[in-house]
Order: sequence, then C-alpha cells, then structure tokens
Amino acid sequence: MIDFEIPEKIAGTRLVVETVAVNMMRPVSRYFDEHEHEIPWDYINFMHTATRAMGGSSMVPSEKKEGPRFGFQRLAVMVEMLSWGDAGIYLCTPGGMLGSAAVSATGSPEQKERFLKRFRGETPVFDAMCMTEPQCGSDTSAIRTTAVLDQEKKEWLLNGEKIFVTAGHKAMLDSEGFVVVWATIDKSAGRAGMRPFVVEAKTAGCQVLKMEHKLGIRASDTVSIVLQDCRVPFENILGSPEVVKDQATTGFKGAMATFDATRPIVAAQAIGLARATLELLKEMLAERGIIIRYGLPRQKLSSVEKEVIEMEILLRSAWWLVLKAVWMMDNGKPNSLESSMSKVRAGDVVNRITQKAVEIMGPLGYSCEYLLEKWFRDAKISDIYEGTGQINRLVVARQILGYRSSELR
Amino acid sequence: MIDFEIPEKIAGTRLVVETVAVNMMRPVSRYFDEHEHEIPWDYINFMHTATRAMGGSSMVPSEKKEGPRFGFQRLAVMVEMLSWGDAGIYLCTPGGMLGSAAVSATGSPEQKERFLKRFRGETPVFDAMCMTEPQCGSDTSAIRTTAVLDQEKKEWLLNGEKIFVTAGHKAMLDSEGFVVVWATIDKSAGRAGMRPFVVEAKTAGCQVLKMEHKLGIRASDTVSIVLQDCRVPFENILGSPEVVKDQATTGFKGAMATFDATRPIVAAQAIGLARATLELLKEMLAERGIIIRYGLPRQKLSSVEKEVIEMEILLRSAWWLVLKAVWMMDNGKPNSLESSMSKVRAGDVVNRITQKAVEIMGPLGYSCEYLLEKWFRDAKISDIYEGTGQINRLVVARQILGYRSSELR
Amino acid sequence: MYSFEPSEEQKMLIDAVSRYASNDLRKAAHEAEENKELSSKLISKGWELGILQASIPEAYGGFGERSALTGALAVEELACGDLAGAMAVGAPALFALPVLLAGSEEQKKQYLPPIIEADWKPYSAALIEPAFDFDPNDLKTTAMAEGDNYILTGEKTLVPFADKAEAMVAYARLNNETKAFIVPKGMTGLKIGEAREKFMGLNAIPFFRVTLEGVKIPQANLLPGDFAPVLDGSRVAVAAMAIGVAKAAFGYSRDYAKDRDVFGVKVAQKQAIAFMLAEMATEIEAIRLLVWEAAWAIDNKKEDASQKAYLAITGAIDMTMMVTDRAVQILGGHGYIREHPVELWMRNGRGFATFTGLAMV
Amino acid sequence: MYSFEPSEEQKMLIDAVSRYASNDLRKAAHEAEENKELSSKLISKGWELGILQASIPEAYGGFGERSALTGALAVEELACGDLAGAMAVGAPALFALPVLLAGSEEQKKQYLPPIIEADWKPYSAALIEPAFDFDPNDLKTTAMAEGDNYILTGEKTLVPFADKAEAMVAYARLNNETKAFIVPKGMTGLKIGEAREKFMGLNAIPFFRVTLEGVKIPQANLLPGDFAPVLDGSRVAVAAMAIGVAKAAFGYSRDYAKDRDVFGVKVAQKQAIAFMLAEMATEIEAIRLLVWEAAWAIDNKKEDASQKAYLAITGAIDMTMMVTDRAVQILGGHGYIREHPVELWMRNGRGFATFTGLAMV
Repeated sequence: MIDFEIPEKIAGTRLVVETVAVNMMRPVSRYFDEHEHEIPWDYINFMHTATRAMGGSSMVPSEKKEGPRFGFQRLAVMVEMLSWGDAGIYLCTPGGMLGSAAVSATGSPEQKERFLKRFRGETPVFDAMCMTEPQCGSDTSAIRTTAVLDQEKKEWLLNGEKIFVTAGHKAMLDSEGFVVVWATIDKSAGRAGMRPFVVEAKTAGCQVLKMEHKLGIRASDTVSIVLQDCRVPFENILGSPEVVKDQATTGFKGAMATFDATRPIVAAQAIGLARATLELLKEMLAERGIIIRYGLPRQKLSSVEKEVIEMEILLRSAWWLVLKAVWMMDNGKPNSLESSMSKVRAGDVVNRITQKAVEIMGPLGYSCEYLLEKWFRDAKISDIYEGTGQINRLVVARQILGYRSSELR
Repeated sequence: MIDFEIPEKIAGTRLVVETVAVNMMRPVSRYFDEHEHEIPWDYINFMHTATRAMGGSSMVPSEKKEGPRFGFQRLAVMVEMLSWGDAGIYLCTPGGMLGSAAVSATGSPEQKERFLKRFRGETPVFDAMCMTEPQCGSDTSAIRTTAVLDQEKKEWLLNGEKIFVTAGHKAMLDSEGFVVVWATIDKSAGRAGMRPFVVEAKTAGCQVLKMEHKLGIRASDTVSIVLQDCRVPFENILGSPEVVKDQATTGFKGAMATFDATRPIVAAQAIGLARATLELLKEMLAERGIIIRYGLPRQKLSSVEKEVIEMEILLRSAWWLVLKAVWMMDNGKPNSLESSMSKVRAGDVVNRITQKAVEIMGPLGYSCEYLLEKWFRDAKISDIYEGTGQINRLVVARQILGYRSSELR
Repeated sequence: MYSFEPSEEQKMLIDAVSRYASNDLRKAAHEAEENKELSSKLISKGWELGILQASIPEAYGGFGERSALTGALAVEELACGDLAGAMAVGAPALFALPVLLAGSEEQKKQYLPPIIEADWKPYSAALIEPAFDFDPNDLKTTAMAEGDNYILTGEKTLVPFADKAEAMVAYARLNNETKAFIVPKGMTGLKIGEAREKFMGLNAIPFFRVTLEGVKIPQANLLPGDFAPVLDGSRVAVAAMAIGVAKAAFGYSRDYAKDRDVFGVKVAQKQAIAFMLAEMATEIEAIRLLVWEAAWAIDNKKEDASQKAYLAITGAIDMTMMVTDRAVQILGGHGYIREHPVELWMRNGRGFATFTGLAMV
Repeated sequence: MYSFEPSEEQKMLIDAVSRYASNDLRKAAHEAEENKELSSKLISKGWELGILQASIPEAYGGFGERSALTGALAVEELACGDLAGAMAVGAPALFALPVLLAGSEEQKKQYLPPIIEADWKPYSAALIEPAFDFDPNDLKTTAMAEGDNYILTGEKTLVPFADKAEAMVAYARLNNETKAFIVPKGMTGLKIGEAREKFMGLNAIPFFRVTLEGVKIPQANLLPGDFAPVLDGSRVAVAAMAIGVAKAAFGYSRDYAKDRDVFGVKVAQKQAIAFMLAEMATEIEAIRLLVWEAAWAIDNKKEDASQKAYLAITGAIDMTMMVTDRAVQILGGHGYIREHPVELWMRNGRGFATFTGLAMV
C-alpha cells in the first residue's frame, strides 16, 4: 500500500536531529567554512554523547530484529536533516559512516563486532573509505593498491596511495578509528581480485598526508593516505581471501553492495542542502515581498516564481527517489537502479537549486553575508563523490538496458 | 575586420525571397500540411521561373570569379527566409540541392556540366541524396549498397535500398532529375570504398517506393529507392574509381566535404523556422498586451518574458554560428567544426523554441488554428537529418579534441 | 509508514488495465489517430474494466471508494497504451467524478447510477477556454444568478465528445469562484461548433468549441461543492497520463536502441544514447513519485493536496516533453515517420500543458 | 559585409594580451585568490599593455579610438588568464570610460589625461546596490539638486578598491534617470566599509560597501551624457570576460580529459565527456558571437545596441555557469580541490549575474 507518511519513530528522530541542526550546526556553519581544517568538536562530542545515550553506536543501521525495518530510512532522514544544518559539519559526524557501511555490507559477524564496537566507547571515533587513487577516479576497477599475503606471519602487506579520503584525518589521527582500503589481491583477476581491508589507526606503514583545500564542505577533512608495507592481520580482509577468476567478481560486488547502501545516503545529503537553500531563498524573497503563488498557470507567474516552483518539483521528486531507494534497502529489495537514480537526480538537483538561488538573490546571493554562496560550493561535491553523475548514469543505463559492464562502458 | 552587416547584394536577395515567403508560402502552409504528398507546383514554378530570370540555375553556389565570394552566405540567408516561409515547401525548391551539392563538391568539371545543366531548362528539375539505408542511420560507413563495375559494358551495377530520400519522388518521377547514391565499390575497404553515383530519372532498375507519412515537413516528399541491377554509365561515378586502402578515405571524405557545405544550410533552415516561431509568438503575445521588456534584471521579468528573451539569445547566437560557418566556406577556410557546431545548436534551438512557443500559447499553441503547432512538428527534423544532433556533437568533439574517428566513436 | 508498493488489489487492477492498454489501445492507436476515430467496441471494452465504477460507492451504483491514487495507477497504464483511448474510456468520469466530489447527495443519487450502471456513453466537461493564459481558477466564462436559474456565458475549447455527450459539466465563475454546472444535452444557447476542432494531437477524439450564449440552467444544476478537489483530481489524472505516455516512449525507444546497430555496436551501447535513456528513466520515476504523492495527499485529505497536485502536473508537463522528444531523437529518421508511434507520443506529449480538464480520477 | 575575423591590429593586441594573461595573470591567480591580494607589479604590467590607453583619443592623453569590440577582444583574453586580475587591470576604465562616454568636453580634458598618462592607480565605480533585484536603470541611490550641488544618498556594494581609489564614479537616480557622478576621494559623507566585503569569488580584489550619506558634490561633477552607452559598455565588457572565464575552464578540462585514463581509454574518449565538451565549445562560440555583435553594434551606433548588449550579458551568464560547472565535473574530485583552477572559475563564473558595473570597454 503506497504511503508517503513518515513513520512515527522516524519522525521523532527527525525532530531531535532538527534541534541539533538548528542549534549546533547553523550557528557555526560560516565559522567552520572560514576556518578550514578546524574540527567541530562541540558538534562531534554532542553527537557522540547523544548517540550513546540512545544506546546506539553508529548511524549505519544494524537492525537484526524481525518485523519491518527502518534503519536506512531513518538514516536517510537524519542525514538529510543534518546536511540541512551543514553539509560539511555533518561529514564530521562520529560513529562510523562509509567505512562501517563497508564492514556491515561485507564483513563477518566477528569482524563487525571487532571493528564496530569502538564506536560505542567513551570518545568519538571515526572511520573512512579509501577507494580513489591518484590515477583512477571513477574507474574503481583500475585500483593499483596491492595486498600481498605474508603466509608466515598471516598478515597482509598493503602498498599504494589513496586520495580523497573523506574524514581520513579524523579516523586515523584524531581518533582510534579505521579506514577501509580497497586493494587487489590478484591483479590478473581484475575486479574479481579486489578486496576491502580494514586498516586501524596507528597501524605502522599507513601515513596520512596532505589535507586538501576544497571548494566547499570545508569542515570535513579530505586527505591522502599512503600505504608503505603496511601490515594488517589476516582477519582484516572483508570477504573471502580466495579469488575465483572469471566468475562472480566478489570483491567488486562488495564495493557495489556498499554503493547501493551509501549512494542514497549521499543523495540524502544533497537533498538536505537543497532544501536548506530553497527554504532560505523563499524566506529571503518573502522578506522582500515575494510570495510564491502556487496554482497559477505558468503564463501568469513571474520568472522568480516559476524558478522556485521548478526547484520545489525537483527537490520533492528527488527526495522521494531517495526514500524509495532506502525503503527498498530496508525491505531487502535489490535497489541498484533506484540507488543510482536517486544519486543522479539529487546531484543534479542540489546543483541546480544552489546555482539558481545564488543567481536569483543577485549581489546578496554572491555575498558571504548569507549562506547561499557557501551552499553553492558545498553542493558540487554531491555530483562527484560516491560515483559521479556520469558513473551513476552508467549504472542506471546498464540496469534499464540489461547490459553487463562489458556491454556498456 | 569583424562585421555583422549583411552584404548589400545579399540584402537585396533577401528582400525578394521574403516576398516569396510571405506571398507564396505562408498562405498555403496549412494546406500543404493537411494535404500530405500534394506538390506545391505554384511555388515550384515560380521559383524556377524567377531563378531562370535572374540567370541562375540552382540555389547551390557555383561562383568561379575572383574577389570575395558570397555564395554560401547568400544561400544560407535565402534558405533561412524560405524556411521562415514554410520549411516543408522550401524543401520542394527546384534547381538542385543536396544532390547538386555532392556533384559540386566531388564531381569533375565535365560531370558538373552534364548533371547540373538540366536545372537551367524550361521546366523545374529536382535532385536528391541517397545516403541512409534501412539498417543504417547515422552510421554512413555501414552502407551496404554496392556498385560493381561491368568492365565489358563500362557500366556500374548498383544494388541496394535507400530510405529517407528527401525529394526523391520529385527528382525521379516528377522531373528529369537525378539522385546521388552512395555505394561501396569495395566492401573490404570500409569507408575508403565509398563513392557517390549519379542515377538519373528513368534509369532502369531504380524504383521509387513508399512515400513516408511524417510528423512534419509534409509538403516535402520522403521516399525509399530500391536499386536492382541498376546500370549507370561508368562516368556517373563522382571521384576516383580507384580504392586506395588504409589511406585517405576519399569516398567518405567526399561525403564529409558535402556535409561541411550542407550542414549550415540545414541549420539555416532550422533558424528560419525558429525565427518564424519567435516572431509569431511575440506578435500573439503583443496582441494580448504582453510586450517584452528588454533590459530588466531577470528578477523583474515575468516568466514569459524570461522565456522569450532566452529564445532570442538562442536564436541570434545560433544564426551567427550558421553565418560564420558559411562565411568560412565562402572564404575557403576549413569549417567542419563550425559547420557541425551550427547544426548542433540550430537543431537544439529550433526545437526548444517551437516546443516552448506551443506551451506558452496554451490551447492556442496546441490548436491547428495557428501555425505554431505545425512548426513544432516541422522543427524536429532539423535535429535528425544531415546528421543527428548526436552525430554532429561527435564531429565537434573530434575536432576540439584532435581525435580521429577511430579514437572517438 | 513509507511504502512505494501498490496494494495487491491495485496490482491486479494495473495488470488488467495494462493488458487492455497494450493488447487493445496500443494496437488501435495509429489507425485511430489517422482516421480520427476510436471504435466504440474498443472504448466499451475499456469501460468494462470498471475503473470509474470502482471509484463510485455502492449507494450510487458503483462498487468501491474513490481513490485518486488507484485512479492514477490505472490511467497511467491506459495512457501508456494510447492517450486518446485513455481519455475516451474515461470520458464519463469527467461528468461523474465532479458530481461525486462536489455534488449534493441528491445530485449524486440522480446522476450517478444511470452512468455507472450503463454501458459507456459519451459525457463531457467544458473547462478549458481559448486563452493562452487559461487559468481554471480565473475563468472568463461567467454564471449569473437570475431568479431560479443561472445564466452561463462564455466560450470553451477542447470539449471532448461535445456533439454527442449525454450531458456535460461546464465550469464558470460565480462570485469570483469557479463552480461546476450540469448542462444537459441540447440546452438553448449551448452552441457546439460545427466542425471538430483540430489540434496537434489527440485526433482520435472529437473535440469541439462550445459557446455558452446565455445558457439558462436551473439552480439545482449547480454542484454546490468546492472546485479545488475537482481540479486536484484532474491535475493528478492528467499528470498520471503524462507518465503513461512518457513510459510508452521510453520503453519503445529503449527497445529500438537495443535492437539497432550503429558503428558496429547497438545504438544503446553508445554512452550518448544510454545516458539519454538513463535520464529519461530517472525523470519518469521521479515525477511518478510526485504524482503518487499528490494522489495520496488527496486520498488522505492532506491540507497541501492542491499544492502537491499542482507540482505534480507542472513537473509532468516538462518531463513528458523531454522524454517524448528524446524518444523521437533516439529513433532518428524512424522517429519522424508516422509508422512508428513515437511521433504521436511527442505530439500528444506536448499537450499536457493544456490537458487539465480532459481527465479525472 | 559579414566577417568573423579580427583585424590584423586586433590580432596583435589579442596576442600580446593573451601572452600576459597566460604567463602572468594565470600563474598568479591561485595565490592572489588565497592571499586575497594581487601584486601591484602584476597589475602594472597589465596596465602597460595599454588597452585603456588605446581607447582614449590623443586629445585626452591616449592614442586611439574607443572600440567596444576591440575592448571585448582584449578583456576576454585577460579574463581567460584570471578574472580578478582582468578587473584590477581594468579598474581605471571604470572611471575613465564613463567620463569619455558621458562626460563633457571639459570633464574629459580635466579627468582623462592624468589617468591615461600615468601609472596604474586604483579608480572605482559604485553602481551595484545590495538588493537581490538590483536594476541599474532603477537605482535606489538618489541624487537631489541643492543649490549648486547634488546630494547623493544611498548604499552601494561591490565597489572595488574603494578604500584607495583616487576617485570613483557613483551612479544615482536623478529625475528618474540613472546618472553618473564623479566623487573624489575623501568626500564628507562618503563612508567606506571598514572591512572588505566577502564574496564567493574574486577574493583578490578588495571590495567595499560604500554608503553615500548625503554626499554633497558640485554640479560640475555630474556627467551630463546618457547612462545607456555606459551600461552597454559594461554589459559587453562583463560578457566578454565571461567568455574568457568559460574559455579557460573549457580548455583546462579538455586537456585534463585528454590526459587522464578511465576504463582503459582517455576520459575524453568517453562519449558522455566528449559530448559535454562539444556542447561547451559550441555554447562558448555561440555566445561569443553574440558579444561581438553587441560590441559591433555599439561601435557602429546601431539603434538596438542596448538590446544586443543586454542579450549578450544575459546569454553569457548562463553559458559561463554551465561551462564552469561542467569543467569541475569533468575533473571530478580534482575539480573540487583548490589545487586546480577550475573551482575558482566556477566561483567566479557564478558571479556574472552580478558583475555588471565591474568592467568597462
């Protein structure tokens, strides 16, 4: 039965998160944008304490109980609201995000316990995902980082360089967290040889280098990580250490399964930012006497009204795509198509809305007095990370055409 | 010295053509749209007589004199204006168009005389280009029609089927015209084996089949042509009968050279239609009290004003692209890039403008009482024939990237 | 609680409608458009699916409860077969649903059973006016009280089946509000245009210009209820049909692109085409959710249902134009000829900016 | 007679400017933006190219004739190096050209030679006002005649170099018309904001809020001429700069796409990327012709020059946003970090909706 009513238990969470967004994020948005690489500890500590108080550990769902599941729906709603607060600060949320998602998606029960329990400790802990390398962006199958098994010591030897690691600094240097490193255990096997490895903070041979200076989301750190003969225990591999060539590309499938879960969440982030922008735009316009007249034929609208109404359409429809994708996730339905669709559309929508909002507000839109210009800068990342708009279009296209990746590249 | 002033001699021609457009095309636009496959003989005869009276033969330029050349600029201006009159009727203009362009671009002086002189006769004569085949649209290198040389009789034997031949009926059945058939003389040579052949009206083995029923440009006939052991004299091959493999793809280059000349002309057609639409839209709006206020910031415009101003920008800029492409043609500058750019943009622009015009005028836009709905239907062909928007983007991309076609497909 | 899955009952309906749409409507569409006529047998078969009948309570001859959402699911499928067919099958709803939504108890009892319990008969609605900025909430057609009657004056366009309709609902401005009036066949002053109106698409449906030259109708023919729910129901219906048309165009062009060769591969294997298709699919799905949300909001009597219905139709207008245009583009020359259905979908697709009033759920 | 080729003289100018733009401006751009400062040496070198000087007749200290077209060609190249640098180099034109275009003979003789014959010094213009719907033809800042003076009252934003400018042209509404007034440094009531204004881009240029608190200036400081030619000159200049920024972004992202591997080929070999680039190139070329046409119309005193200048800047706004956004997209993660210049171009690119008044040809 089709239903667009927010579940009560999520509505409650949303209300709580809204308080955080309003009180702990918005007031410091500009500060952390201007002070790149400073860490919003107040927010972090609050979120950690709050999550612990509620008996949780990570934002990533780990429901095992029977009955309807809401984990990813709740997560999407929370992320949307936090990102409405501030997209950069939201990315500093402790308690496990992309790395944990990979562990959840591909780890054994033991691994989940071992790696995820740290998020339940007294101090906030972070994790991160290491996928991109200097020579490969969207083409994750071209990963060069290697993992070689030292049979004697039962350890993996990791070598390679990872870039654009979101929150890598916080995971590895500011807390006892970990990163999930994608590496190949058999180059000749291509995607089938790819595996995620957990590398914990303070592991020798793993260095955090170069904090990037970015266009937006400046509160969030983005680093390079260099692995030089970095040794991790045999048990830190997620998934099977066996490579079955020319068969199911297990390793890569793990990454893909992770994406199915994470892309709608990144899309939710874009939606939160887009909603913030549209709301502020409408407020600023209303203060200046411009109230949007819904219901009129386009021919009777002003150009600003038409633009705002279009934004509204884009925003709402994109949000439902996100919710559908996470709802499928929660209900165990395969959602690769919907997941990538939501990411494609959210990336488009947030850029369109922030770009137009800055334009509509003229010199005020362009000024740092208001947050519109910041949101314009924050927005662009949504169409880039966790698969660019182009990569996600490719995924959508393959799904609707029934093509394997070899048939449509 | 950059100059946007229309040359006087072209301005004169334009004025004459405008009279034709206003008096002989617009009044019968709706009639020939409603009576598909009827031939607008009044227009044809008038154009033929007028062209003869002015000492010309074909609309395709054949200037040989020294000094600045204007032929393609004049042609573009004329086509724009005729298409402003009626895009479908314009396509019935006698005197050689695409076929003649191919003869001009790739034929010997003898061939030009032999094939083109017919256009100077007493009755109107038509030509046509046969490129597309049932199994191949944009991919002209996949042409299956074959030409085999009968050494004994010194004749070519053509076999194959051609579709979407614009004005093919008029060229082959309604006049003593010809079609230019692209065929391969050596399948193993790929593009290098492609050659254009002139097939004259009444040639045995050449059958005109199936008049298409179309979305728009209904005054223009579109036919299939079947060649069954169709014999043409050895001298009807345009360009060299020798195939030099793995070298310059002469045959295909001939087609491409033709495209450089014809694409801006097809673009000009789109522009004329787009201008007609924008002008009528502005008139209809003005009658209803809506006058476009140029100069205002967007924030002060109505949505209709903003739309119309955008149309104006699209239209004007596209028209200058066309003129630049033909100006280069006239000045002997290589213009593949500009030619395809003009086609890409004109195709986009005419569709955008006609689609929006119909929408803006609401029930009036959708009604057959006005020509807007017809122009919407006529417009779409501009983004399809003489290379779809996609093919032309490919050409532009190759040019700006310095890629051969093997590097970017 | 969020859910994006139709109920079992709805799925069965979708199934049945979709079978009729593809086996009957779609197959008849080309001829219907070219000959400007839909066979009454075809329409009757669609009527027997009982889409409208299931929206009318038993008390008035039907066997269900009106649900805008269920209606939207059904008409999307119908329109995916053929838009003209979908509108023809649904013509009685143009009369019956306004009566259900805005009529008095008496009016429902009087008007509904004869429609619902009978075979398909043409009914109509006269909402649209021949103005470029036609606004259903600001009609030029007026209703003036005169004694026990109302005098309707104005001009309407795009009135389907006006020549043979048993009755129509005509909309007019009364005290600055849009109101619906029941206008029986053959009233004095009700002028039906002599020739059918011609439009870019929907040629299978007979449309007429209708002039109300001071048509005098009894007070009892005013539907007392608000116009808003009627307008919302029409916006959602038309938007759902836009989804249907877009779905048809998407599916056809996708199949074509998968089937046809270019440069040694399938057309669909070219990124430029594959990305177009991906965007079409994404756009359709996005706007479909917006339409569902609006329909759900209507069914659940949400305060902002009107705004949602407005957003849904506004989004659907652009989406359908984009999708049908691209479908033609993907077929190239084949898209431009009337042998393939995509050009008709593009013609019909452009009309959604104008079609509100021509369908109802 | 149509021609789309700059004259030999123009080509030489383009060449010289382009060398400076790529060897000097482009190289300094990143540091200038991050440190919020342009070196005066860099600006002086640009000044010595003589772009403005060549626009001023000998009678006023220059060595040429003002041509909006030549100016447009020059500032396109400058902005392709760096937009902030281009605006800084051109700051004296913000003062000099309005004087040339709208000033009396006396004013030209008084004000122009000291600017043109000297080294680069900061001059400024105060046109833009802090309103979302700022309209240069409907200013909120007013000028009132009072005896032999005008009293200027209002608030301006985005006034470059306001703190150190030798003088500025302030624009105000006088009898419902926009008029330009010469405001020397340090006038009573001329309040320059204490801190620099902060904007999304152009951080290398010091911008200030300027409040005119009843600034009393002598009648002789009113430029008597029309505002229209001044506005047209600025619209064309800013539009030409937009082309320059877009060209920079296009070139950089094209080269990146040709250099970088993905899925075993170059990024540029993917149709999705190649088509983006093709559209960017087409759009740039199309709008460039529109800008040239407007400049040409100005130079040839065409009646519709103002309308053409308006269309040019309006088209340029959207074009630059599209192109710079796509350039960032093509670089992906690399586009998002400040190590590469494209993110700055995107920030600057979005500003063109607001920049009219910040450049002049």
